[in-house]
Amino acid sequence: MHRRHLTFALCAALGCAGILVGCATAPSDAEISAKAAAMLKASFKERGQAKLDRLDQDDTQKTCSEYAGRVPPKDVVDRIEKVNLASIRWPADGKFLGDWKSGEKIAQEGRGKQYSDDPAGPVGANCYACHQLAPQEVSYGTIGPSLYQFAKVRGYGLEIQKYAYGKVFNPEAYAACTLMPRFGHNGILTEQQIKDVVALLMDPASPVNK
Amino acid sequence: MADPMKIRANLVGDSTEVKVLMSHEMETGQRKDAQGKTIPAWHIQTVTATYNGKTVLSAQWGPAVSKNPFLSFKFKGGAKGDKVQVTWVDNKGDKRTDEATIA
Amino acid sequence: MGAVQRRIGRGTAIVLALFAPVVLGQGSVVDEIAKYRAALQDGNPAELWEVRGEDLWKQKRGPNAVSLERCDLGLGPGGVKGAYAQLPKYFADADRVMDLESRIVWCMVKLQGYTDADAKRNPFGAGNDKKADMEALVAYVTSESRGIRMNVGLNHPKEQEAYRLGEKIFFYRGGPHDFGCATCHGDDNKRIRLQDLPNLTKTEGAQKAYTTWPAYRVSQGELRSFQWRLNDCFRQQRFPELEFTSDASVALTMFLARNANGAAYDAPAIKR
Amino acid sequence: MNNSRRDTLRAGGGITLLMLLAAAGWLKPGVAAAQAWNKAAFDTKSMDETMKALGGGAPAQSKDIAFFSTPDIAENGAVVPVGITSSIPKTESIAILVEKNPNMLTAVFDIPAGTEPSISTRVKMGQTSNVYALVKADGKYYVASKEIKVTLGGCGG
Repeated sequence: MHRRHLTFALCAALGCAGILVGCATAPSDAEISAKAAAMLKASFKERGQAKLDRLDQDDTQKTCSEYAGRVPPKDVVDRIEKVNLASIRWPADGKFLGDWKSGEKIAQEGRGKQYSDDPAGPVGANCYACHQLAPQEVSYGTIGPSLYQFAKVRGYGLEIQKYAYGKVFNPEAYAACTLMPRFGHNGILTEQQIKDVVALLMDPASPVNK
Repeated sequence: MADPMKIRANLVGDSTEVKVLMSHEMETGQRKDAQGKTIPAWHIQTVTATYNGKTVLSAQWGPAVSKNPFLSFKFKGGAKGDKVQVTWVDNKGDKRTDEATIA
Repeated sequence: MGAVQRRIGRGTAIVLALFAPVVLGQGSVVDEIAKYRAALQDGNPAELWEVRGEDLWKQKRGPNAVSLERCDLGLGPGGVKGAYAQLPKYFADADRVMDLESRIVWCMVKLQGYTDADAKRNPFGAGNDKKADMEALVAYVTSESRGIRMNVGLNHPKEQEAYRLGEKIFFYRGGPHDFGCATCHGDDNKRIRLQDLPNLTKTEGAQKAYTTWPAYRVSQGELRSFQWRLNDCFRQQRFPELEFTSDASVALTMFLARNANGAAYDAPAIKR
Repeated sequence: MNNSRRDTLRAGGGITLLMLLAAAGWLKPGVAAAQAWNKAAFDTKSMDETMKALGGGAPAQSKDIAFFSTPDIAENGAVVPVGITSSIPKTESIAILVEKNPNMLTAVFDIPAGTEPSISTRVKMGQTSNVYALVKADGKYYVASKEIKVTLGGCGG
């Protein structure tokens, strides 16, 4: 640390990049992180609905990026989960279940939020990209766990319904640095859409629970 | 103008094996553009291959042959250094002739 | 016995199986898809881009009416064979780490006299009406590294830094979906819908993925470069648009290309 | 799978009849092969249409027509490799027909003497369908078929 300060002072004084290459120690991890973030800002241009502010990270994104796919230490996990849990907006009417048929459509829909998408067009959750849900759909991904028989194995009660709603709204509240998007927190889905997806998972009539 | 074909002609035993790739949209006439307008059919209709002035293959194609078409066939005879010529003509009257040396 | 005859031999076996169902059981879907892909290997339309690219490379073009034959891709002026297997790398004349596309743009500007903007115009083709010369040039140069082992160096400090920056960018999460490259490409044996996803943090995954770009995309009828692959991944990540040959694109390419070291380069390929 | 394909072949007697009928349109004896694109044959849109328009005998099903480098499953229907070899003496032409495409006839190859009765190309298929290899040899028609399943890709670009 001491030495690096010295190097920078020296180079700043002489104003020469050549000395930096010649004598500097390799930049620290934090320096590389800061440089990467700046580099990203300079390397993208806004297009359609995707503006440059999408490159700005909140604390959760920044922290999870730093751990690069590894599980952070317990105090960091606790911090992320606490902040995200506090941010969940629960339905004002206290109801968590919408229409599972609409939920199935939302789970199938892959469009939304890409610069190639119509900003006025549909925005889906694209659940099947990563999860198995209704057994009729064989084209499902495996990035997330299978959700087939979600409520059948966990129970149909209010607590599980609330958990499912919270998990779709903000999964970082339950599993820090999960790969799953924060559909409610980040404004991808509306409250009604989340209820519909929860119904797909929780409704006894949903094909997911057959 | 249409891009060149990629033609390979190889003497294998006493036959010449010819493989051709053509650069063409092969638009079916079934697709619609972003405005909902049908994109007109645009496809190769006839293909003729000749060796020493003799036709060694001729074909008629509809729009269901794949984009950037591939064709492979084999004829008896041929000698290293000789040329095989391939010509296609599309439904707009555009045509392209290329040749390859038998290797 | 030629390739066609051998293929006919195999085909005959398939047809025999058709009439003798007891002899051969049902092949699995995976086996049949593999057979489909194998059948496309012979006669890859990417060759049409390679031919056009070689022609463009050797043509006198641009305001200076010179060809790209004296372009230095890292092996000295004119060295094309094996050049791509060592890219990206640091170029002293530009004082920058460059991938293939960046270097082609550099040569188009310095040798042929194009403006930077003109050289970067239309990097990705769309049908016969909007063909991209860049993709053809890339197809030609990459085809000249086919069969050569990936050997990307980290000798210059800027190469080392680009690799580390690329790694950071790979794990950088952002946008409305919190996605980063690692979301889809950070674990083994994952798929999105039915599409297998390579784990780019591991040597085998990076090798398999990096050495098979550019590729003729059957679904698009286009040849697609590695710059295109990155550009389209970021689109699906809900990021803004990655600028062609930007520093971030080069750093990320450095990270992935270096991770592929040791594998024989095998493209332009053909993909679904 | 193999059994069901044979059933399809047998049940498809009516279909193969159509094939011949479609074929009869473009392969009139004495018509110069090249440069004459037979619009009527390529425009055939449905079986009914073809049936109404034409009449004739069914082509003989033949074990002497073989598919090669032709997969059972195509990952992408835009590009489906099809290779056909005929070992029937005096083969004059080979045609490829895709039953469930908007227009069934896809390509016709005339095989002059000295050229091997074996061609391969790639065709588009809108959906899973039978593909027919129709061969004209010594003035007679023969047919073989193969079902090719078309899968759709994932949501990746």
